[in-house]
Amino acid sequence: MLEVNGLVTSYGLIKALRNVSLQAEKGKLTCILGPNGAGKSTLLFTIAGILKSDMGSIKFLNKELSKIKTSEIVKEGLVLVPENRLVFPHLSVSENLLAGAYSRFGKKNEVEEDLESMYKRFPILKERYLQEAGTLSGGEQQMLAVARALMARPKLLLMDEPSVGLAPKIVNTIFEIIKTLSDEGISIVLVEQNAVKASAIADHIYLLDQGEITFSGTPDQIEDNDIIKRAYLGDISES
Amino acid sequence: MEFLQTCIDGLLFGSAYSLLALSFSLLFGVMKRINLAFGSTLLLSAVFSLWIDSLFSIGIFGIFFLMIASSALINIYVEKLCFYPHSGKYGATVSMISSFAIWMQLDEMSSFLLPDRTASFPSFLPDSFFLKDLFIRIDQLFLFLIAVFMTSIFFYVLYKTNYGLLLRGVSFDGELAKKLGVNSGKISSFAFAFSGIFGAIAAFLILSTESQVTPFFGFWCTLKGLVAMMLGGIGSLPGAIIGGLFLGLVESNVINYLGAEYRDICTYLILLFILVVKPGGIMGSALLRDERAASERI
Amino acid sequence: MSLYLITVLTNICLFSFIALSAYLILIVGEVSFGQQAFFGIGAYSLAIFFVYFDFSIISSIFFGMLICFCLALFLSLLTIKLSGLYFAMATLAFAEVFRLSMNLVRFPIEKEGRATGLNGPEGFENIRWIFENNIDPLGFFYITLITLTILVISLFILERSFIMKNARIVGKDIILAQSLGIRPRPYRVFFIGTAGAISGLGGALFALANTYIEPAMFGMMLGVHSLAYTIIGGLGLPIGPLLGVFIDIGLLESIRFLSEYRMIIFGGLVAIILIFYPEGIISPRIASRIKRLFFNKGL
Amino acid sequence: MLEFKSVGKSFGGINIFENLNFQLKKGEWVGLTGGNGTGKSTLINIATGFQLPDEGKVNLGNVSLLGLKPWQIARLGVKRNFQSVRLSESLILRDQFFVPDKKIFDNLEMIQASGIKGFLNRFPSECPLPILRKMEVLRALLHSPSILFLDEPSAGFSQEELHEFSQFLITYVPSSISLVIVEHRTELMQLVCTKSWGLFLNEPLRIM
Repeated sequence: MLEVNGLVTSYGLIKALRNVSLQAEKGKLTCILGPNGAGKSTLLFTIAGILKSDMGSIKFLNKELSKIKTSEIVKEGLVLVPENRLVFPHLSVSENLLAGAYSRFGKKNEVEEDLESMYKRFPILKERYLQEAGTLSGGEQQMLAVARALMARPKLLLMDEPSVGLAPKIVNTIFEIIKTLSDEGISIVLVEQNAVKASAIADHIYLLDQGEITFSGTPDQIEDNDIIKRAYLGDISES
Repeated sequence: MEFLQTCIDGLLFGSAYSLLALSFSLLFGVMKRINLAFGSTLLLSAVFSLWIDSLFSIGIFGIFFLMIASSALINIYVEKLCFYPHSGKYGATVSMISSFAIWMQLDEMSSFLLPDRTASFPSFLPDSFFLKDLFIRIDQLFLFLIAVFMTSIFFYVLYKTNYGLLLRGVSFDGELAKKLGVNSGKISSFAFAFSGIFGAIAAFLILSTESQVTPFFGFWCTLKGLVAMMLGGIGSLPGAIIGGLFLGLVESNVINYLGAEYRDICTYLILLFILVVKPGGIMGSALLRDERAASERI
Repeated sequence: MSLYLITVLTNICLFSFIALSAYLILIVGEVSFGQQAFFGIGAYSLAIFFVYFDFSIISSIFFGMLICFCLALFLSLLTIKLSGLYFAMATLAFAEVFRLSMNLVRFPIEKEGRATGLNGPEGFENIRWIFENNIDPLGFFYITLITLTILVISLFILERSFIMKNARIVGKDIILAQSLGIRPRPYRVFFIGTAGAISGLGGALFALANTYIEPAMFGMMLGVHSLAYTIIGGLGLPIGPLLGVFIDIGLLESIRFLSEYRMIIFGGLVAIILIFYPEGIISPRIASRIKRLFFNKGL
Repeated sequence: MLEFKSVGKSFGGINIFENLNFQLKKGEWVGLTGGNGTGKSTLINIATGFQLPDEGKVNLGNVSLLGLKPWQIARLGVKRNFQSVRLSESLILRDQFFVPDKKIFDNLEMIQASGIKGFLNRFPSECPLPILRKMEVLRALLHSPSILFLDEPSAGFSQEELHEFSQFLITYVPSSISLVIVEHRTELMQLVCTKSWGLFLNEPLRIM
């Protein structure tokens, strides 16, 4: 459903993406692995329209996205869960969720329904719905960020390193949540450094290094590839 | 008793300052920018409405609504010309200067529409009454009540509506809002229009209490709004209200005990003092800290 | 030259001083809404020293500048922790306190049969140095022009020194400055102080040219104009602010058919110029290009 | 010569590191690596005075760096570059050394050999990234550092550029200077450093 072709993006002088092509299929969990600085976040930002690409095309459900604004892209159903569990720290939990549904503000009932279903899915958020989001723990903030993205009723969820900076136990919980979402049929593009955890749940894996895709295949294939294994699965940033 | 009377006068008039400071804080909260053309927008909208009234006699309510509409429009003009094009590190300074230039422009337009320098402004309820020994002007009381009412509407819009939610989102973390696909350009236009509407109502109330409009009104609005906002604490909405009331209290007491000519001097001395001693204003220093934190992120 | 033209040119020179003072403060990264106060303090100090105490004109100007320098130093130390809007508002408050206080001070005297001296809002009349010395408008224009030229040349010399280079880095990127071992605060304090003195010099000349000063002349309008001059002129070279003054006073005010709409045009023009040249017409980048052309050091 | 003693730092309730200990000796070239959010840049910021640790001691020789301003620390010889290239957009490279002209002339050979000379009259936006990174290192070198921190110097480099940069460091950074290269890529540090350290979330510094 998402098709990226020959994408080139620069950060000022730094060429962060050099000719990246990939595909994400409907209902599948596509994972982009790579070390820090490989250009993973840049890739997601470019897909989400936050960064403009220099070259290349991004097709989503046969619609070209590379020239339109983020607000339009969100309306198309591509929603980003930003890195570092970014929530609005001074807004309450429920307000954070509502902010996620802003593209559908007209349909009040629908939004209310979604809010209820989010509370059902993440009971901890219901307990804290009046609390300022900044007071939540790291794991809870990550859940809130995911729930906020779901409020936009995404066709494809772009997740940027959901496990960064979280304690191992909570990382497990977050990956379980991602797995559940994927099993429910939500299409996800997941960007991760945590190769072991991510490859355990992914349907398809891309390896990104220095702004280039160096590997594409299923998790089984990656196990066979010794070089990749040493480069990423044994990476010291994975701890 | 005299002190009480002075304080009541001060609070009643201070409520007008609060409204001005709220309009300022709204923009400062969202855009982190200062709109120096704010007061002259209000002046131009008032003068323009009076001019239309002189041609078509639209009546006091006509003036009221025309002021609101024109002020919102002029504010959007200011936004598109002075704020929208400037972003980045120096954007804040450049747009401040740019809005100052537009201030000049709007003021000059006002003086074209107001060749006599002063014009009478329609007022209502010009009566006063005594509460025991306290002298209370009904229009000032009315001003105060409307100010309270307006403030509640302000908070309602900001805290209970979707646009208010997005506005607060953008003001807390514009980058994140952008990542979520919030159209921040639209939100900032909305903020400007809203601040224009709000300011126009405040201006209408003040002008009808004074029952005249002079070319200095724009400058006066900008300055009092800015000072009240700085006194209360930049970016804090309760701070803006408190700052406005505080400014009103100080001014009426200074007028009473020292004389009218000392009013502004004391205001500025207090402002200078607060800036030096507690730069965040009366209501804490949230924003000052945020700015520092941002500059520390290397 | 017609008298009108001379007056316009003299005004351009006089307001260039306050524009240059705004320029120096912008270089160290601050915005001052209060340079008009130093312009006013310079003017009033000159008048007081010259009229009350019969100082010579040179020492009157000198002491006026000295007072401005010291007050500006004091203000910069008082506001050492403030920056951005906070600093701008503090300078505004300072300037307004000065202006409003001058409204309250009355100490009129009579000198050679003429009323003079401090007289609240009615101003300070009869600062008659140019009449006493038979200086015609053209002569006075040359005096201001020469003073301004000396000032601009010294700023150009300063421009080549490490002081200015460091100050620019402090203003542009304080973090980089610190990582290079540059101590930011002395630059800030020194530049704000010097800016005060330069503004005071302009004010002193202004008082001589006008022979009459009143507090209303030193309102916020003057201060923010000086900022606008510098911002549209550009922060690249000391002639930037002069260009800004020239555009406003020289082009708009003096062309009669435009002068009626001067502020409408100037206001819109500044806003539009800033869209296309957010760093001013002579921006630091353009200044670098000019320097690259002229001073290729053989590297 | 530079010593961190049980240094701790947290941001908004999240612990970046606690009880961080290490010693950097004179002339030692160390690579420091670690994942996102493990506080690599924070470590540089603390060492150069841009941030204060919540607890612990930071000493340079016998001098405590705590409470010193960044410019004071810089004058003590602790220099750094920045992750985002910090060069002024409006100045040509030649004007960005911020040392007296004489010093530039004295080091002209080095500037020439490192390939920057041709770019001295250009604005940063007209130069390729490796030149700018070298420029930052050269600028620090002209300010005679005793310790030099390089924050992500090879981000965005291709393989060839990285090798060229490592050659540049080996050739022009005097061996008396202690060099700390902070990166999450390990190639550069493998090429130039004699030692490497790893930072992990909530764990003490690991020597590898």
